[in-house]
Amino acid sequence: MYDLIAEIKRDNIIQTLKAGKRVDNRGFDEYRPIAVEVGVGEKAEGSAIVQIGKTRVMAGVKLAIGEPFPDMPNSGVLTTNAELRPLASPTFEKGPPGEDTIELARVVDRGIRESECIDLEKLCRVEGEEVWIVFIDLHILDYDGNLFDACELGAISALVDTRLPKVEDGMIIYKEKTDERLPIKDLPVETTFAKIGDNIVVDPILDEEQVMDARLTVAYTKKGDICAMQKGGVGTFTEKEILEVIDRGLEKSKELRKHIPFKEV
Amino acid sequence: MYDLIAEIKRDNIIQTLKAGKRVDNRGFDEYRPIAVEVGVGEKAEGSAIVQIGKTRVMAGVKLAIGEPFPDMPNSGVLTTNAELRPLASPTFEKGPPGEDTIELARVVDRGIRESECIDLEKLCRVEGEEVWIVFIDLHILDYDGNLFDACELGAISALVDTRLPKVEDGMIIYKEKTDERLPIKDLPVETTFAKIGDNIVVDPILDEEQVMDARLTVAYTKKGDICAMQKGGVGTFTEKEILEVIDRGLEKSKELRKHIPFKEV
Amino acid sequence: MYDLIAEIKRDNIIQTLKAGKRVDNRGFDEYRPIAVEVGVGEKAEGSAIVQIGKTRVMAGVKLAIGEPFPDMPNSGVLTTNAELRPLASPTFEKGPPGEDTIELARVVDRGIRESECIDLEKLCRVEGEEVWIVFIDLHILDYDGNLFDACELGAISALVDTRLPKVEDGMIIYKEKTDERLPIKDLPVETTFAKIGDNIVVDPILDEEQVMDARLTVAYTKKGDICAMQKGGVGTFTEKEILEVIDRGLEKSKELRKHIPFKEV
Amino acid sequence: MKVGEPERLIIDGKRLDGRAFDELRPIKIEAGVLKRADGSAYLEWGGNKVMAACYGPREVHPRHLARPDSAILRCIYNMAAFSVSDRKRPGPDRRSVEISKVTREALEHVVFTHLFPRTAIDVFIEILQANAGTRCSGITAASVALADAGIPMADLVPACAAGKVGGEIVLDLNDVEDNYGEADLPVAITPKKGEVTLLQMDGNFTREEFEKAFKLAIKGCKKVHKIQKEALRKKYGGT
Amino acid sequence: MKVGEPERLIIDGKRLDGRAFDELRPIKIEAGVLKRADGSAYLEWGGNKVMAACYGPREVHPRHLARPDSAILRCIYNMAAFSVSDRKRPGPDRRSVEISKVTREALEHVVFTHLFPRTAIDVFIEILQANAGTRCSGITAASVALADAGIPMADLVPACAAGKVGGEIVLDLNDVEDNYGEADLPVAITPKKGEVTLLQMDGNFTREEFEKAFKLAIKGCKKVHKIQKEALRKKYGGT
Amino acid sequence: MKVGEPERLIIDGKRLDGRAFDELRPIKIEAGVLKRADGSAYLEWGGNKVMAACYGPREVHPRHLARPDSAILRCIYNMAAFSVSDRKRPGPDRRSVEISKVTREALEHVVFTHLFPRTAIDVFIEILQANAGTRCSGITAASVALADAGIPMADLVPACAAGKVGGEIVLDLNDVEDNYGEADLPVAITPKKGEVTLLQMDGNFTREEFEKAFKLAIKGCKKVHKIQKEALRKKYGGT
Repeated sequence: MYDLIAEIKRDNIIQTLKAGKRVDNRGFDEYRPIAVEVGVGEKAEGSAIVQIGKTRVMAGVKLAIGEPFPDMPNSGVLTTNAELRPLASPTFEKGPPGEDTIELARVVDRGIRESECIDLEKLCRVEGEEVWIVFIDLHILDYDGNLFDACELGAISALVDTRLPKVEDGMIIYKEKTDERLPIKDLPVETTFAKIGDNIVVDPILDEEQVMDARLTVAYTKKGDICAMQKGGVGTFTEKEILEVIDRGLEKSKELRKHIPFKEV
Repeated sequence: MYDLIAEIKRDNIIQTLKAGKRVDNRGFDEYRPIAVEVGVGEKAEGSAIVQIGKTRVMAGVKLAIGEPFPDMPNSGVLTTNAELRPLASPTFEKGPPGEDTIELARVVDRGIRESECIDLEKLCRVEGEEVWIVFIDLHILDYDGNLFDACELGAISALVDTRLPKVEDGMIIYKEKTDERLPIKDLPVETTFAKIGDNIVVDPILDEEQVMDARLTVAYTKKGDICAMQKGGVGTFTEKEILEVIDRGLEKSKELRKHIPFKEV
Repeated sequence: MYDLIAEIKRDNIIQTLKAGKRVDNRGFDEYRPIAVEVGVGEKAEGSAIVQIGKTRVMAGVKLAIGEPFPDMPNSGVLTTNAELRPLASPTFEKGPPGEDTIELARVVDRGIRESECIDLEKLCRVEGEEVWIVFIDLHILDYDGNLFDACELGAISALVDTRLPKVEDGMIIYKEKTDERLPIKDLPVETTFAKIGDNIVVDPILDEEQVMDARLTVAYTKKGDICAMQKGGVGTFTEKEILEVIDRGLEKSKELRKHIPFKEV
Repeated sequence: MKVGEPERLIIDGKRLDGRAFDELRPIKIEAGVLKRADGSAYLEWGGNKVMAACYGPREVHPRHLARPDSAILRCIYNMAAFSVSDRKRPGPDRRSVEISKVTREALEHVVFTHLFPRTAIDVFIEILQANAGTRCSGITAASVALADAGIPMADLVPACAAGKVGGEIVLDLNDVEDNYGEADLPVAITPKKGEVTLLQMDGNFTREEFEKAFKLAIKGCKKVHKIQKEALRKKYGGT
Repeated sequence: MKVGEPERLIIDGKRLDGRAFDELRPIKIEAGVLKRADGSAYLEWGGNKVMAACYGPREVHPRHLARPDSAILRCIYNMAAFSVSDRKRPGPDRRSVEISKVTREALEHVVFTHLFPRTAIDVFIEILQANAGTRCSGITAASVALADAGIPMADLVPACAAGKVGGEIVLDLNDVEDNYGEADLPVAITPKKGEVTLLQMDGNFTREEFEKAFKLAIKGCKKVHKIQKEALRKKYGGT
Repeated sequence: MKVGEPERLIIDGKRLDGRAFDELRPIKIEAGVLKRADGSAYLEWGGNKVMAACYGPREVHPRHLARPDSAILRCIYNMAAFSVSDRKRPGPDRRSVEISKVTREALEHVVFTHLFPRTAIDVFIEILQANAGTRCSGITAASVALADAGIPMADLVPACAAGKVGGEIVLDLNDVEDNYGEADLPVAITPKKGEVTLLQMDGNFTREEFEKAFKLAIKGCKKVHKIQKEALRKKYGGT
């Protein structure tokens, strides 16, 4: 069923791209409108709703106190989870996370982790015994393509929105948030390009994703370094295409980063 | 397949009810014969087999020592589980508990919990550290309708049958039961009515359950207060019907409670 | 599909057996060539690859430090797991272990446990608090029949190959192995016979297993005592056959034991 | 007494959040907020934030679940991990399985399932923020999402709870009242005929208290119904 | 030495529960005790309490499991949470999966599965109270339940264990003997032909001890067989 | 600084294991090592030991996964419990699910799936010993196993990682370099056309470092390709 739709759409999308246009009239390097709203969840320590076009993701940060990993005794723990909820798409199913969900969560996680976005050592409370656990949960509400970028943006926005709760006798009083923020060191941003036929476009909508040959996601630090990459799809990229995508993505990452509601101290 | 049987039965059951009778010749407010036997399991701290007509349930209480919930540091823990074993019905399947099983266990649990049947604070051993955990397990052996009432009766009977095991150095010696009983404060009883067409009858047999529009279970305390309710089924009740069921159920609850083998101290 | 193949093979195998031969020209009491290689895994504390004919199993021993069971406070813990990996056979499927896998692991475990192969009390570090946990993992790589004998031989070989890792402050330094060995007290060996029609043969290949009526596995200690048995399959054995199998198996067990690379101290 | 329990829940005849006994928390419903879903609704109700979506009628997988004479209605109620103070582990738990079941039973009565044999109508409820009354919020929102999807229905289904708090019968319990109050009674109705499609209760009511609370809950449902209709009017016009 | 281990298991040539070496614990079997099942049996054997039920021949779900030339026999052995001292977590564990398998293999030989192609015969065994020997109890009860369901069989299948306790070969180990004894050997047979359909062993036997225990177990099976027949006679009459 | 972290990873312009920056660890590949699999390969690459097997084209279960116009390729990457220092719990985890996915995507491009509609080609990769670079080892071995199974392919797929360690761009990171280095970049290519079928990265690269590492990884892939061809030549002859 899906394949049939895809065939017709594929023709249309490719023809349009050959003519130098996209089916929704955007430029090849143009993102859809982006909206980021933070502070949308009172039970979460930090939260954000991100919309890229019609794609909508809610990100929530919850904090807990727990034990560090044995090989990182003075480091807080970060864990990222995504839920492709069945309300977001007719193709998402209930049940345990599938490979797409797991890949999404892991790539978002790598962007955050490898950029050293959070200074995890500052989240140590008692070395080897007690550290902050940071849970980032990504709740996909409406799926119109490019979940990677929306989720990364949501995760970072929720992190910068986070305020630590009060702690008494080692127990968290969730109802009382302090003014203390997470120790944010960097603001990684991911940009995703889709290769469709011979063309490569940023921020694919769902229709484009359904016909794309391959996908390349690159995460950038504030400085412009590369901190994570993930190719997806059965198609291939040439060496040249990969280097091009990196350069085009860097420009777009600067645009995206402006949407993160972060004020330097 | 089931639906076909249901249609024929439905006609017969409804016609019989219109004539003011039930297919098994009971009155609308008449329970099937009830038998409660306690002390049937030597490995359980308390146990009971309850039969309501051909419906048969074995309830067992096991005790363990564990930690209290953080927000209830001086309170024992109660947990109720039901198993609709596949030997009890051709429609019960192996595998993890389904929604019917979960609803059953949770409604029985609410009857016990909300009536404050057990004085959980008396089950605290060391505040914040060590409390009694009370496991109630309901094992459905033969399913001929009205599991809610049979399970609640079984659970309460097993609870009043329970004797605490000996404890040495914080470890339970299960083989040696003491004379100490659970701190029983109330004896909640559930009564269930089925609405079939325009008639509402107590203690539905399986055939009646298969054709009923809706079900209403009400749990009563000894004093006659209401401590839990659960409507089931796709059909509806009117306001008036609900109030009627509550009054009819109260009378039946007194009958049922007599089957609990509990002697006031 | 399988049944069809089985029927043709069954005829051939039974006719051959009636003529006093086996389809691969072995004697009724003759094992296929056996090869045992130990020390094949640098990350495991002990390891072995066992081949019996084309059947190939890798066994690995991992050690951890954990708590003893409450009723055995001064005893180490042994746990045996088998994985029938889907690369080993077109009929093995991904997913949680099925009943064949579980039976295999449990029978191998019983051979080890009941022969008191390992002196578990010597694996106690702090009574009631800290003991060595011995994980034996059996990874089936190529399945051409008789997994029981191959796995038992692999498990024992990996156990005798095991060297304890260094421990500092209660934490294991896996990279540094000490010269200390597991306290090996016995070398149990399992021998498996298949009954096909009226004949009983040792070390069945897969083709024989597919047509066999029943299977009998016997585990022997060094002294020649019997420490575990398991009959499998829908067919039956007579009393006489069972006693015969035990005697024939004892002889074979002596052969198999020679493959265990163990030097008495 | 539980950790964090306030000393009194009713002070000078008023509730801690200042509401009168029969006063609802503020409710906001918006219909048609999601692109992919066939119908959707976003609801804020006091501190609850709920997204509901409807897909269908559509093919049933696996097929043996399909009914030859009607659509099957399926509901999944789910709480986001960050919707509660103690992070909820993703995936269904016993509570959400039960709520999914009673939600389906609360809604199915009004849906004309017989018009769509062999299909499924799926309702998904996501609790993005929880503050007592999530099942009533979910049913209320789901009902609007079903209407937004154009599913023929005999009526909307509004839901609302009443309860007992500090000895008083009050409408629409909030977080603190639910945790430390004496009883909670969620109800859903079909406003046209006044039939009850959801009824659960836990706590302690005398017979009289129950009747009072029950009638209060139904009154609450009727107020909620107006807000549902308003949301649909806002999107689709009409009276 | 394990926690709770008694000093001796045999005192003055007698077992701790006073039984002779070749003496069974008391056994009671009742056939046809459940309404819904096609066949059933309740068994008490020493401290074991077991309910067994049989359903079938009936349709197979999922269908690809069906065999074109015979019925499939399926067995599930399950322990109730309260059947043992340390509460057993509900659901199958590795032990119960293995016992389900050997139980099926112990029973299938006698069932005329070829009379019912494309169907399933399901056997369910519930251990309500456990006191050593539950698998033999289960097979014994299941065999009666199959007969009660009218499933054609070549024979009944009685089961019984023998073992080594305090150096002695004894019949039908109880809890304490099983925990602290030296060996356990459960056996099931088809009494008419004397074939062995179940054989498992763990512990330590010399060749001679094994033979002695094995023959004792078979003797036990034959005694159990009488009690099985008696139970069926009691329900169905005949000799 | 993590527990166990060495002070320096590059000493006097050399890596801790003595390799030059652009030097691969020793690689050994043997094709056709398993009896049951349709194709197989055993690979040792530094401290990695990997067994890969291929089954198919074969029937698809469950059938609804089959494609009318092509075979489906399925990959499972699995680590043996004893392949790593801290025993890995058996069964798939999030990491292995992701690697299975990117492995499939790395291989599928070269397989002529359209020749075998409605079938499945299954690739299984077992990591028997892990020492950084298991995904590249797995893809490399799987590609040989596919060829050994006679699956028509446009090309072999070699894989190799480059990374940044102690500030230097180096080829084929080992365990210690992977744990304590600054970046890792696994790449797989189709040598004939030079297309990239796998690309992942984590760590920190400047734009220039990335380009250098990327090109180094591709060079590594080409060296690996020679060893793959050699392994197949050894089994099948030819040039």
